[in-house]
Amino acid sequence: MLIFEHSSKGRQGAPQSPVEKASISAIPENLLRKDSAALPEVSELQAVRHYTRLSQKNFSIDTEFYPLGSCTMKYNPRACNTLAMLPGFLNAHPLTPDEQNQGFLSCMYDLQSMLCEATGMAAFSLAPMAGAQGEFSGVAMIDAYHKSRGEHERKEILIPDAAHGTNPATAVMCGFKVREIPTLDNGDVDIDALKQCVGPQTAGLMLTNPSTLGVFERNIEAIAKVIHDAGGLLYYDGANLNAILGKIRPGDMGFDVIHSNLHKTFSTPHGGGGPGSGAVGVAKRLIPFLPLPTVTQEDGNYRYLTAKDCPQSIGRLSAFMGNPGVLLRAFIYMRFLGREGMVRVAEFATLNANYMMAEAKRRGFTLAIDHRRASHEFIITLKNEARDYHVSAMDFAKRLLDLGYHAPTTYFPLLVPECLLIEPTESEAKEALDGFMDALEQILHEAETNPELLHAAPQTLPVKRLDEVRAAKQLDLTYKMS
Amino acid sequence: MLIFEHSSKGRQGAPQSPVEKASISAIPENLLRKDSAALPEVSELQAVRHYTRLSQKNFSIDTEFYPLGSCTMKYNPRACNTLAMLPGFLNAHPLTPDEQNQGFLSCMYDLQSMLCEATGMAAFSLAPMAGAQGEFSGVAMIDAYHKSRGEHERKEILIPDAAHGTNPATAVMCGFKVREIPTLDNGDVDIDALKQCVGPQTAGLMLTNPSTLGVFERNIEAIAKVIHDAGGLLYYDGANLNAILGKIRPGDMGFDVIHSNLHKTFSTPHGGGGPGSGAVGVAKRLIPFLPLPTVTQEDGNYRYLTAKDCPQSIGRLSAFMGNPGVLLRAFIYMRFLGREGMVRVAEFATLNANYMMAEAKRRGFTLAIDHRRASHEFIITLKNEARDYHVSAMDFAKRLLDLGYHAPTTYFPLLVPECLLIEPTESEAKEALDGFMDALEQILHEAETNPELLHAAPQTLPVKRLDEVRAAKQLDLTYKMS
Amino acid sequence: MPFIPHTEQEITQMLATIGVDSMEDLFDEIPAHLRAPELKAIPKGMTEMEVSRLMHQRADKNTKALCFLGAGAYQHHIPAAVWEITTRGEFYSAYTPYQAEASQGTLQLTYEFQSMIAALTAMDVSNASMYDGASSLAEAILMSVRANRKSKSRKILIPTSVNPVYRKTAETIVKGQQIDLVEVPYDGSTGTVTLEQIKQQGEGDITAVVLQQPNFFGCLEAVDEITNWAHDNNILVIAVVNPLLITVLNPPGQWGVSGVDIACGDGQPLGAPMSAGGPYYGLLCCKQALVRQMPGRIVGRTVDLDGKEGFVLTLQAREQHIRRSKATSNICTNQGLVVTASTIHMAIMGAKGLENTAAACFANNNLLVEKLTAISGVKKAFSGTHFHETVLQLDVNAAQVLRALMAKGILGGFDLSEDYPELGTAIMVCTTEMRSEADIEAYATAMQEVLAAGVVSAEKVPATPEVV
Amino acid sequence: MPFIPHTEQEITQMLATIGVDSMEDLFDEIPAHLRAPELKAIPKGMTEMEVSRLMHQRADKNTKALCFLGAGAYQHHIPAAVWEITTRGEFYSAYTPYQAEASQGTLQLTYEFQSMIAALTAMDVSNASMYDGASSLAEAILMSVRANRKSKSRKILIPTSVNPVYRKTAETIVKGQQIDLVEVPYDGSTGTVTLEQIKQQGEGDITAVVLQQPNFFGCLEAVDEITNWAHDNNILVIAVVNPLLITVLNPPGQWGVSGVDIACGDGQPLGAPMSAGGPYYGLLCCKQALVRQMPGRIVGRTVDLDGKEGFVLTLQAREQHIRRSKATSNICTNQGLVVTASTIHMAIMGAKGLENTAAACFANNNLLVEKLTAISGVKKAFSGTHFHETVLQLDVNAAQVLRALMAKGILGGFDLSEDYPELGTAIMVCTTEMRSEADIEAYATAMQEVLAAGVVSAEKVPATPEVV
Ligand SMILES: Cc1ncc(COP(=O)(O)O)c(C=O)c1O
Ligand SMILES: Cc1ncc(COP(=O)(O)O)c(C=O)c1O
Repeated sequence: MLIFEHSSKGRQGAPQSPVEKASISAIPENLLRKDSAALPEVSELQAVRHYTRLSQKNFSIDTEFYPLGSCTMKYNPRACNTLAMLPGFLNAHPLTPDEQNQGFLSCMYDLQSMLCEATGMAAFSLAPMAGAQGEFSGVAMIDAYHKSRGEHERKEILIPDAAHGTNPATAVMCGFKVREIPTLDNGDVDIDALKQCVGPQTAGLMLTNPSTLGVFERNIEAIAKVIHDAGGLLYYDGANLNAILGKIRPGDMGFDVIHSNLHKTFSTPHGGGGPGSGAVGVAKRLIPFLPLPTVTQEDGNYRYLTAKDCPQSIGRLSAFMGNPGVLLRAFIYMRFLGREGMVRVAEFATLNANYMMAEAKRRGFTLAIDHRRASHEFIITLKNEARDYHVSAMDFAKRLLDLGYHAPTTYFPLLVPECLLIEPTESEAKEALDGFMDALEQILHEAETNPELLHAAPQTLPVKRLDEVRAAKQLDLTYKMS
Repeated sequence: MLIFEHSSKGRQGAPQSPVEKASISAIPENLLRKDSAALPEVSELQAVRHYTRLSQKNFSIDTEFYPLGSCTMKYNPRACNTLAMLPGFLNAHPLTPDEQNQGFLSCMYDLQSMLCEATGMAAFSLAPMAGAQGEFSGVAMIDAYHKSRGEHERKEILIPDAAHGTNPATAVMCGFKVREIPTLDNGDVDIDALKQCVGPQTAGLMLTNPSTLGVFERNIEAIAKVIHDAGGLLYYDGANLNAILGKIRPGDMGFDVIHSNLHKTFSTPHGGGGPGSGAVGVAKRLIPFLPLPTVTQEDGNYRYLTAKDCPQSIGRLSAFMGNPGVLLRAFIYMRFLGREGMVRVAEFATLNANYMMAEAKRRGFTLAIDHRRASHEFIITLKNEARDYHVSAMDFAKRLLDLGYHAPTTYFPLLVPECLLIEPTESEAKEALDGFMDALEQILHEAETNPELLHAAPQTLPVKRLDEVRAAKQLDLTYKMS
Repeated sequence: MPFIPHTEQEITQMLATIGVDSMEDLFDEIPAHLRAPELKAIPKGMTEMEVSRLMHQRADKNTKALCFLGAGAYQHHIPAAVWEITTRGEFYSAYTPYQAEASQGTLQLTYEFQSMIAALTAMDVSNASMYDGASSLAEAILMSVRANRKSKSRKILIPTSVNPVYRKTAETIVKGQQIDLVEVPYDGSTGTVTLEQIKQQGEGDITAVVLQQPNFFGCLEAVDEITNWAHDNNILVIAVVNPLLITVLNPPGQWGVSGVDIACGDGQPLGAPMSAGGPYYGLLCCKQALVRQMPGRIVGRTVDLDGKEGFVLTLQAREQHIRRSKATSNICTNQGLVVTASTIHMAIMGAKGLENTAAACFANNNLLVEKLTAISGVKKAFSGTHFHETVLQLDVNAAQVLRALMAKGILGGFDLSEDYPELGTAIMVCTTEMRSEADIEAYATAMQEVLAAGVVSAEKVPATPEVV
Repeated sequence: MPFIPHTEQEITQMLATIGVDSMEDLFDEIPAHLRAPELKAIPKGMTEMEVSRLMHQRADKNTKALCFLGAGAYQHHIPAAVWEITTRGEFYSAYTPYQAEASQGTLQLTYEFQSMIAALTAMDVSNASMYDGASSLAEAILMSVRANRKSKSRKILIPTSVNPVYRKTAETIVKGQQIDLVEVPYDGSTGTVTLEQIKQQGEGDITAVVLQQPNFFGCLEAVDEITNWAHDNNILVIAVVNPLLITVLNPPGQWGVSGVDIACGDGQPLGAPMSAGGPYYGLLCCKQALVRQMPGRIVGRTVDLDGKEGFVLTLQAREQHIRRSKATSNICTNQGLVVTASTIHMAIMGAKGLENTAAACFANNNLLVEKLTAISGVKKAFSGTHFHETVLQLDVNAAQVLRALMAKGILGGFDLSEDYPELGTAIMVCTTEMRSEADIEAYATAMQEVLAAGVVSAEKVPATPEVV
């Protein structure tokens, strides 16, 4: 039932607003609204009950194991939420004079510094509001850099075929042409192909390392050399930073720009779709181009750097500075972990992934890339099962839901057929991993003996399998109250 | 699965305690614990997940209509929770010097004053921690009062047979003999019987008005006269205060002592069993006996009154003063409502109950007391259905759960066979009342056509009907970790 | 209308269904001359915005001083997850789990709570909570009287080293039932009670003896010795414990040869904020044999129709709603939500976490006492080991010193002069794991300054009224 | 180990299953010489108790001044229920609802959100959010370029009365795509843009015109007139609105004869705390015909196998994960949790509640402006109606005045000197429903005192760096 269907004309969720409507008759009649907006009219209890019950219809980290590959669904410490919501932060107007905003600004400055150290970059801007905006800033900086050197012909961005969709979409948004680089069967970038693609038109390469195939790009130094020799820059898509935190740093691998999805590696919640943060870090030569604002410190006083301070900046990405509430949560999380905790993240994320991969193999699954270390995630391909039993990765995914597990990422990366991209994260106990592997094994058995069970899944959730085609064809995007 | 079953030896919910255990070797060996307590060893995520999922197995006001008679399950405004948990309150040590505790004490003083006004009593103590402790203080004050006048022979408390179990239990705890007074078919106390019971041994009468039968005691003045003429005092069990708030005050009806369940009338949450508050109010002559501490005010300065100030007090009921967090929530709720809101509580609670009663009758149910106004609650008796279809009030209750409604109170008051005591409260919308009545009607139909459905209910909850006999016979009260 | 969902149209429909003309008609059974006046002394209603501002203002008026005060309530760290989960609507706004199938969340959690508390205390069973530690002691005493069938005296020995407000509360609650609380003085040099003193008061038929560990002064009692003596004399032993500290101290179930009979205490240190005095909860445990004498709710594990594990309220025949005047107690509503928090707290902390916390409290107190007694005019009142509270003897008026410390932002401790006049000018200082070395240093500096500035001597200044 | 659940024994077992000897072996594909050093610049890990203390200290350092500052972020009352429900684990810790059947909570809520926003704006459809109002304007501009097939110019008219940071953000985001943002100056006496000025810049082929209502100065633009003119000339209209204020102001879907084509704005006034700048969210709505040009996620209602109602992400072929380089935008993660809060906020407030709130903002601003302009040296900069922000002309240096007000606990408004040097010494003051009469009085008094004390005149003092 929709909240609108609980509505009853004339009801009001008092006592949440001034009781009386003040006069607005001073406003010219033609600028005033004629009718009230058709919002639901419910009591506070009705709203609380409705949304509490809706919430129960979600899977989430707090209720289920959620091994969604490339998404790093690790535990979101509750303290990060509580402390980021202290009144001192919540009531801070974004344009508060810097002197009165020192508590907040000091956290931001420290966060920038910690991110620099963790990634080996020279400077960070916290302005990007999600990974995709981080990518945007990164690519825009690459553009600005080349232009600042008069190299206006560099209008091509190279992207491996395993890359996330945001990579090509971003490059195009920044006005570049995208060229795809193939991946070898062992998961590494095809360097020969790469070499054939670079040239004076090359602005840069966007790379995820470990890649979205769940393996570490072993030839990273060679790749960096190819790109740099061609005059291009190296962009690091930090979505998979969790795998290498404290073990190897993008800056040390030769990357010139990176974004870090703080809502992945640094555990800010995903909130059913966001908000996130795609903080962007750069090597020294790109510092002047960082998006605004950033925070600096002089004699223990913190202040925002703005366009006046940074005339070469690519500019602003939002009205203020990114998503401060998200940034605070990341800052708190990093202070929890400390330098020693960072390394542990990578170690246990990798341990969990490799353990599950070993278990998957033992239980008869086909790995997309065998005989390699998994990073923090790995891929099962169900192409054989699809062929033999006519069950799809989608069927496996839906059946997992019935067994109380969120499904892994399916059908990404695109180059692996019928794939499950599995990322357990470091915060999950062996118990959860084993339970999940048992469920997968059970489904494998069911696929053989009773594939209908998979096709008909899910059965135990609020709804059965939903008709996506109908959704796209008979568009119903808003409820209209009568 | 129990939290203990998620335990793994050597795991720790860091980072929640000092990492290292400081030396305690200065403590004599024989006073030290030999083994670690067998608590579960789980990660923070495991605990969060476990208890989040457990919570989802509860019905609650926030998720279901919960018309539990005599319990006043009204909406618990979330702001009452948020504001009572402000750090200024949470971090206040109970023995903070009064001068440094003015914020909290002023709330308590105001709460006392508002309760006096709402009930027509001369003074209030917030010390009792639940209704039962309120009753205890009330009866102990009656005792102290009589003793202070040398009337040591008053050792009998009169209690109508419809009364809540805490009434007789309390009287006995205070050292009194209990005498039951019968109730007439129309719900009123049998005054003739009452007259025959009073005498020089009478300490007082405990009365709930409106009674637990859901009707207003019309002869209250006559009853008061009988008791007072006999030298006894009148105790008001305020569990049903919601029905008459702002409409008629216990003090004006002639009651000498009352308790108010703030966790009912004043909407502090019930928390799955508590905590509550049984704030106790008295007429002037009983003020000296009020339990400690209370809060007084002199020139805008608030302070606790203690034994020194009140030598005749019955004393303390707890280490500090009742349940401050609960008291704060009640205070906030009362400030929300204000004087005009109080009256509305009674009006709409009564409207809802009478509407449901009319609907129940229309839909073929038998009312325990017909041809009277319902107060804030009313009773259906299923004695006919039990006779004709062999279904019990319990069966109805369990079937209601399947239909998404919490069951009304069953088998109380004891004198009505197969009863459902239904209390909707004022905060429920007509929509919820109608939905519930539809469900009841459906069940009535099922009782006739398919009683098995009732006997086998519930079917849609985490467990089916539970074996209470086994629970009491094969006692399993604690899990022992191996 | 705040929290009232009715529209005008619905009201009209409903009145029509009922068959009355107006809301007023619904109250026509109430004698007109008794109708309430307008409740003038209650302010007008407020919007949430206004209420919120009011409450922020009031909360801000309360002190933010560094807390070195204990005496029954302790400032411990509570993981943020604890109350975030506890205040979820499904826990927060549920009633007592009378409909078991629709309350498995609360019921299973309570079963886990009972199991954890039993594990902590090393006792056989725990109930689902009492109001607080003080009232729990009262119920323990009543329980001991019902349980000790060999004793007819209704005499309970209670050392004066037991928390004074616990003793007062017990007195209030048990006095209606002709129970005699016999005080046993503590030893002035050790701050603990000796077996000799107990024996002296304990001539003849005694029903039970109460022992607090650590006692009110933070001193450690000789619990084994006294427990054994009591059992040898058919006297039940009631332990009052701090549930956090028994993660490192010998738990009551292991005192002496056979453990105590009943253990009680306040659950506050396990997840309840100080919150101006509550809500906390009383824990109450006993030996298996006494379970039918237990007051309050108890949850049991059982199975459903399909044999699946489930949880119910059990042994309800002890309780007032079934047994009425013959119930073990009148308690009905207990402290469920705080129990919820406490269970989550224990699960997150684990035994190891609680042990480390307790040990840190102890170490911090040693450090504080060392620093304070290094100041001239401050010395320990009692010999022997203290846990996280220590009584300090001052040369000058305690209330004055505490007030001067407060002016420096330090809540310096508990003034003992009213409850223990024989101690003269003594205060009790407390440290939890929350007090850092810097905090302790700050206290020591402040004390130094206060004493150096010279407070008026003890005789001249009347003690300020104390809240006890 | 914080947030890592592994025991020693489990680690050993797992390594054995993998077939390696140590954790280090898992990283043997990483070139040894590239291995990271110890991260010295990152402090050591802390316990929650320590982190909590640190964060309280930092939060306390932030000001608690009375806020009269707006300029794109507004301090509104948010019902406590909003964030208590929003931060429930099931909303807080879920990912984007890719598995629809396991995400009906988020999906249905988002569908309700889209419906509410469409109702508020009177537009046909809404997406599931953009990052914030400023970036949403940028996406609206990109969308207009894709949508207006009749225009080839990629020229967008944008009045300077549109929020300057919105204009700057749009510039950053669209500049890679050869789009020309043509500024249209506002009228110096009214603070609004006139149709004449627009026409003047709008010669030839124009793709779209942007209109903010109320505009950055709080002034009301002649939206009907301009919308009609634009449509007559095949120019799309992009509205930037404050979603709270359109509960009383004519919503963009009803501007002119046929309503605007695209509406955007910042959702912050509908349930997001100011929070130092976010997270807020960008709203983005359009006419039905443009829906396939919409960036970002969209939820649709559909049915399951049994024909039961359910919700899914739809029109995904617009998005980067399907369409990659041909997507309508690169946006992936959006502002879901704030959308959750905002939906609950709108449901609890209702249209009536929001209207009353908006009207109170307006009334409060009138009162404030009346009181401030009664002070000599303060006057309104523009004629005409203002909503809840008003530009005031001062005689003296604005930065100095604001600093002096701040010393009195008043965050007095926005200094316009950097963005609008032509206005000289002007500030913009804002009131929401949160500012009581007493607050407004306090501001007036403070202003009086500050001006009476005499701040240094405009010429002499260099403006302090401003955060814009
Ligand atoms: C590899 C990769 N790159 C980029 C992104 C985009 O990040 P965001 O969703 O924060 O915009 C994602 C997110 O799923 C990702 O997995
Ligand atoms: C009529 C009546 N009296 C007394 C009580 C006891 O109140 P409490 O549970 O707060 O002790 C109740 C509670 O259910 C009740 O309904």
